[in-house]
Amino acid sequence: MSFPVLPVILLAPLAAALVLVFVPKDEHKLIKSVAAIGTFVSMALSFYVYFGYDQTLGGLQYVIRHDWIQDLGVTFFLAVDGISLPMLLLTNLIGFSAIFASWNIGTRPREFFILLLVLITGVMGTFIAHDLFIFLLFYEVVVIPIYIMVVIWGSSKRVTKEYAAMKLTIYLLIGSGFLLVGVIALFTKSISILGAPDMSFSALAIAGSQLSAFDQKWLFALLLFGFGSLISMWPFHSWSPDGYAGAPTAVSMIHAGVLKKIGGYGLIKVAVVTLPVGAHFWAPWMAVLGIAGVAYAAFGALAQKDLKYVVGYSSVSHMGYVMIAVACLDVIGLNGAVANMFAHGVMAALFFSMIGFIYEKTHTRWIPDMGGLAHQTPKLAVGFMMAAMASLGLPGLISFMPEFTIFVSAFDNYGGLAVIGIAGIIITALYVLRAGANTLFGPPRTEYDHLEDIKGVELVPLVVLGTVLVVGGLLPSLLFDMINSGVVPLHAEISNVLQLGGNL
Amino acid sequence: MLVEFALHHAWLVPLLPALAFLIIVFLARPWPKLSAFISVGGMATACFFATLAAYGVFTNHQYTEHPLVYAARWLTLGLPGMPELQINVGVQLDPTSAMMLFMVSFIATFIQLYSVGYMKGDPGFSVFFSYLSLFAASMLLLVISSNLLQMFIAWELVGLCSYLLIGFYSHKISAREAAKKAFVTCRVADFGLLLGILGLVITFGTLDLVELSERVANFREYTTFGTMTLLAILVFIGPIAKSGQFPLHVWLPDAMEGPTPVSALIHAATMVVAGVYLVGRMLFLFHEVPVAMDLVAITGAFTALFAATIAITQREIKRILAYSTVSQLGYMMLALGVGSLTAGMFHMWTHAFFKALMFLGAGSVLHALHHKADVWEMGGLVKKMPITSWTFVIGGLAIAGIPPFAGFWSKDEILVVTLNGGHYILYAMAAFTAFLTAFYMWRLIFLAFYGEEKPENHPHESPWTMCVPLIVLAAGAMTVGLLGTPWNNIWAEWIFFGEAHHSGEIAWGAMISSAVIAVAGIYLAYTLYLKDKEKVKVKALAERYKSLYNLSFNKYYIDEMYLWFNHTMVDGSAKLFYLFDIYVVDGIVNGLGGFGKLSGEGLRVLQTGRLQNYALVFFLGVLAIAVLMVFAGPSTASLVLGGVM
Amino acid sequence: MLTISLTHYVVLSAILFSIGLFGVLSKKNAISVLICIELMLNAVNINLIAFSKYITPNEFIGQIFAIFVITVAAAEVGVGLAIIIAIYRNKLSVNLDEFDWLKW
Amino acid sequence: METSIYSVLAFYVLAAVILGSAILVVSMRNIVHSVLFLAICFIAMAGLFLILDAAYLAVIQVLVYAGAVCIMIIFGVMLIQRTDMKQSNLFNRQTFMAGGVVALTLAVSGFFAGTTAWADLAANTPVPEDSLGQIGQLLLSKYVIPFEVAALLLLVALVGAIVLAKEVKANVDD
Repeated sequence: MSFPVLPVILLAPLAAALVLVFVPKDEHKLIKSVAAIGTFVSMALSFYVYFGYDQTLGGLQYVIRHDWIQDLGVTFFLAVDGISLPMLLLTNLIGFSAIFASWNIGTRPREFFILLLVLITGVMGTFIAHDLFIFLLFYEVVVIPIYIMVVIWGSSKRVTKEYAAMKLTIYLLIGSGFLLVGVIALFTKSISILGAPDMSFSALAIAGSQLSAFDQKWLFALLLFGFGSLISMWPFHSWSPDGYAGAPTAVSMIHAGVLKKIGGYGLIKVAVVTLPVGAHFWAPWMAVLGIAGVAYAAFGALAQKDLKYVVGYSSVSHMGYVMIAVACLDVIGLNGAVANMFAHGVMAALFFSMIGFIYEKTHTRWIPDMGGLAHQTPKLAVGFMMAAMASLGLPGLISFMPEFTIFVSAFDNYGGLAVIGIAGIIITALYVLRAGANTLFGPPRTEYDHLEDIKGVELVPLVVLGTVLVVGGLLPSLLFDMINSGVVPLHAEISNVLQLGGNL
Repeated sequence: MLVEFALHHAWLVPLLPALAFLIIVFLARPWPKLSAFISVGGMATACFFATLAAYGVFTNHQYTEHPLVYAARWLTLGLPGMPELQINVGVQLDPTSAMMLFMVSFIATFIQLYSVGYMKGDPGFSVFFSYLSLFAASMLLLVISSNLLQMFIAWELVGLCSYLLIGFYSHKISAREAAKKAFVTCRVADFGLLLGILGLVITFGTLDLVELSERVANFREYTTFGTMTLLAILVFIGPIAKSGQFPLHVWLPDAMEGPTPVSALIHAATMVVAGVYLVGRMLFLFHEVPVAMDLVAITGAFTALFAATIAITQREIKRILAYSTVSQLGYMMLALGVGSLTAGMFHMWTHAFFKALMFLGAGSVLHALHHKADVWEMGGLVKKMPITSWTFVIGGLAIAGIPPFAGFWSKDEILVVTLNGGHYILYAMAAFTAFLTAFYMWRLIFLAFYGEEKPENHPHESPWTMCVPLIVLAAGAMTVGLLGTPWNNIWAEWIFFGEAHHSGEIAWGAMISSAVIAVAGIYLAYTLYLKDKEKVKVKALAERYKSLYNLSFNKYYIDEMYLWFNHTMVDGSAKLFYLFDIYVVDGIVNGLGGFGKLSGEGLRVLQTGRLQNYALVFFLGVLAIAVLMVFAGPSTASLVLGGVM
Repeated sequence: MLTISLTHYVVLSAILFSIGLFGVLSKKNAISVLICIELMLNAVNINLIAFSKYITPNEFIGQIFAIFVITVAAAEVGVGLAIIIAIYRNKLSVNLDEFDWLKW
Repeated sequence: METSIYSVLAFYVLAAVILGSAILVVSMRNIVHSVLFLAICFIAMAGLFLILDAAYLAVIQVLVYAGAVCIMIIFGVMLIQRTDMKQSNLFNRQTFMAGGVVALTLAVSGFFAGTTAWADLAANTPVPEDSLGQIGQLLLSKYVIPFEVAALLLLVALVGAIVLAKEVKANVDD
């Protein structure tokens, strides 16, 4: 039996959280170090898995599978493939950075880091679970710490943090409620097809693709609503800007960086694969919603004066691209979708961590109150501008190639409609540059002369995420080869079903 | 031996400045002199390799027919055997790119050298050099690209660097806004270019330039004519902004907010010529679509004239030069539009030298006058700054088109091909533009360098690091045109599209008339601005045609129109969307929440909190279940009770 | 009819149970409610013992059940009274009408 | 099964006493009187148990209910009832509703009691003489675990009652 690397990755942050329970609550340094070590172990191991994964072989690797609830066909099934592996890596990159982005937390740090670690574990779990039950279980684990963290450590701006937390949580729970209905219906229908209950993704995919077209359509609609509200699909997006604005930095990072991606990931790995006919039926609608989201949220971001709202709306806009890409249902589009989730995760996390530092230092996020920060805090400005440039899809940074592939596929499949979505890049450039220019450039303000630039461990998010940003941009095949190895077989399955069931 | 090495390692040329960038950013930043040394050294080495590579290409005639291409896989999507999308990055060397490679690296080297003196003492000295290196690296990458997407990437990186450099004095609001304007304007156009690229990759399945040109040539087999036109026009939108063509030229004059060497770099060697180069590279596509060719030509000619009419009334020295760049770029586009890669590239080549020279000269002037930019407040500088002034005059002669300076030959070539192509209206526009060019450029020279000295100015000659580039570039401005004289046109043998079409026949008429036009322009400027000491006639003219003067002086109010559009339409709709979001979308969400809350409040009345009340209800429930169990039978009951029993 | 059958006991128990229930639902005094619960438990005991005699006379199931019921009832009275006393100490009242704590 | 007239008579008398005192328990306005009638009710019930051949339980009934429980309740009343005893045991506002529910309960259970064929269930064998011995045997063999659990329950209830009812001291530490 080989080294159970996935469980270790999953449990390392949890173990750190457990250790933290016994750490005295005043030992701030120790608390943070323990949290950092826990996430570092996960990150290092997920790098090991990422580069140890055999792409030519493909499929599920590093499999751990144990029976759990036999009556429901639930197995404790952890594995990675070309789609979940980038997401796992992303989670750990952001998790590790998030620890350092919240290094200066002063109130109740022990509770904060315990919750943060639980959150990271939950998110990781969703990405490496290949059993639908486990997937949903981990997903629900995620929601609760977020609520607590927003309420206790959040900040009230346009809306109170309580409102933000409530909106976030209830929205996600309603979404997952619909999702749950869909999943249960799918599961009960699958039993008669498979002959035995089985909750694993692969089994459900076999069963689901044999369902009648009608069943597939309404089931997919339920799943689409569930995952869609998670990925902030227009018009179910309004939790996202408010939630991010209210949340503490680390939560914003993880939420925008990875949690949101559970929606896209689930959409691809669960909904599309299991219900290809349904996906095919709803694809045009998804595309329309995605395009609407891109344009609408980009304009929304343009009107914002609070930095976090800008990024909040921008993430809605970027997730619109993912929706379009999924709706294309071809190899290029699916590749682009997954890659864009990865790219946006890195970028959004960097953005939020830099905004977090700005807020920590200036005590404001209101753009008109700032200006010229590049002179007082140059490193912060570098991080901010890197994130901003990645956000507007600058080539050479990680988000360009994903967007390009999405555009290729969208333009191919939806033609003129896609043009509206692609035009989003102009508006994106406008709001991102405007926010950057008004925050960082212009005449320096004397009231910020005393500010210290980020230094020491505060640089970790910038270094880690910035490196990924640049390396992924210069060598996109590092990311795309991996994703491609997962997407190709997946797409083959879908197109098989669609060809067989073309007349359904 | 070394030439072979340079040919097959041409990627070193962009890589060296890129390395310089990295070294400066991560290591050398605290030591300005070291940074400058690394930057200039990297650039000079790159220039050395570029020269070798260019020599290799020009001495070997096989590369004019079949470009030297080597590429590596960058990205593959789909099954390994039959990818759905494959992007290669690589090097394509043919005379066009070799010429560009040499030109860009050569001019960039001297501009960097110049910057050592110009930027002395600036707190951002090292950072400035790192940006310059990155800028040059991006441009060189663009030049050697063998793939359209690679070119687009470099294209955008060039845009990024221009953003960083224009906004270099970021504490100035004007610089900040100019940088933003440059980026966003180019972004708007890149949207078109991106759509064009997407269309090309979808239609033809490849973005490799060589393959693409082969497939485009046989396009009728698998695509329609309309698609082709659309693609060509979309691709052309990108260069419209990058090369400052009407109506997206607005960013270019503002780009002078950056330090002067940056302006020189942008205007002469890197940023703006990228658009022309792209059109040149994609000429195989445009060539198939006459409509697109006409569009390019008309845009070019119109821009040339349009910018020249603005330039005649401007007062700031760099702004005049900027509009002259816009105008000259129009010439290049015109040349490409009438189908002559030779003429377009030739003008780009000569223009790079004299425009870099003039911008650096302007920088020298500004350096001496402590950034006083209005030409009306200068005068008589020739006595205190002889090197700057005389080199500037050479630049002025070159751009005006006085033989045998460089500008004459290239401009003449353009006029000839336009005339030969039968585009008489365009020829007239171009010729008139040539007249205006000579006029406004010499207006600048007469006002700034001749006439009376202004007592409040205390100019002085610039240090040698600034003068050497001026002299070298002035030498270039005098001589580089000789490559393409009608008598011995080496240029046309190297760089052409389709057939080498130099007839050998010398168009004396066009040549003489363009020289006469240039002289006339200079003479007019002389009478109005030098001979007439009090400038009475000029003031009278401006007074008499006040509305025209204002129109020209205010750049036809195009900036104001964009500003209005941006603030009213874009920001307005953004506000609208946002209000819709918080009141309608969120309104529905909050409304649902409110509904839940209200119904909760309603139902709350039922919740008395009294134990006995609950017990009563509970017991009713027990009774109901008991009755159900007995009368309905256990199986039905269990169904009704939801499987509880 | 002059025999006493199981039915008699069941009816008796039902009536007793109802009386206890009525008391539980309608008395103000918390102790009184406790008393009435005892009545209900006793009604159950009657049933159990009657079943024991008439249905399973040899196994004593009903009786053993009744023993457990009595045990539980004793415990319940003890804890119940303690709770009431604790409440009284806080509120100086045992009037259930004054308590609406079961809502927040 | 032989039935003497006395046992019949005894049943009716005891039943009347049980029900009558139960009604009085509920309806008395003085809580002490209620407890008094509760004790009477319990004792009558012990008699009923004797008729049902459950001598041991009858004893237990007297000991635990009539003795311990009633006394305990009296103690409880004494501990807390310091105002007017005459108004100590009143009806609340939902009396009529409660009456309705109780009537319904009575009707339903009466219906079931009447319609169930009890006779079919009857074993028609006499109860063994040595009921106490057999119960003892059963409790310590077959039902030993519930027995022990019950013991534990009593212990827990004991501790719980003490903890709950213990006088809260004004914080000594402060």
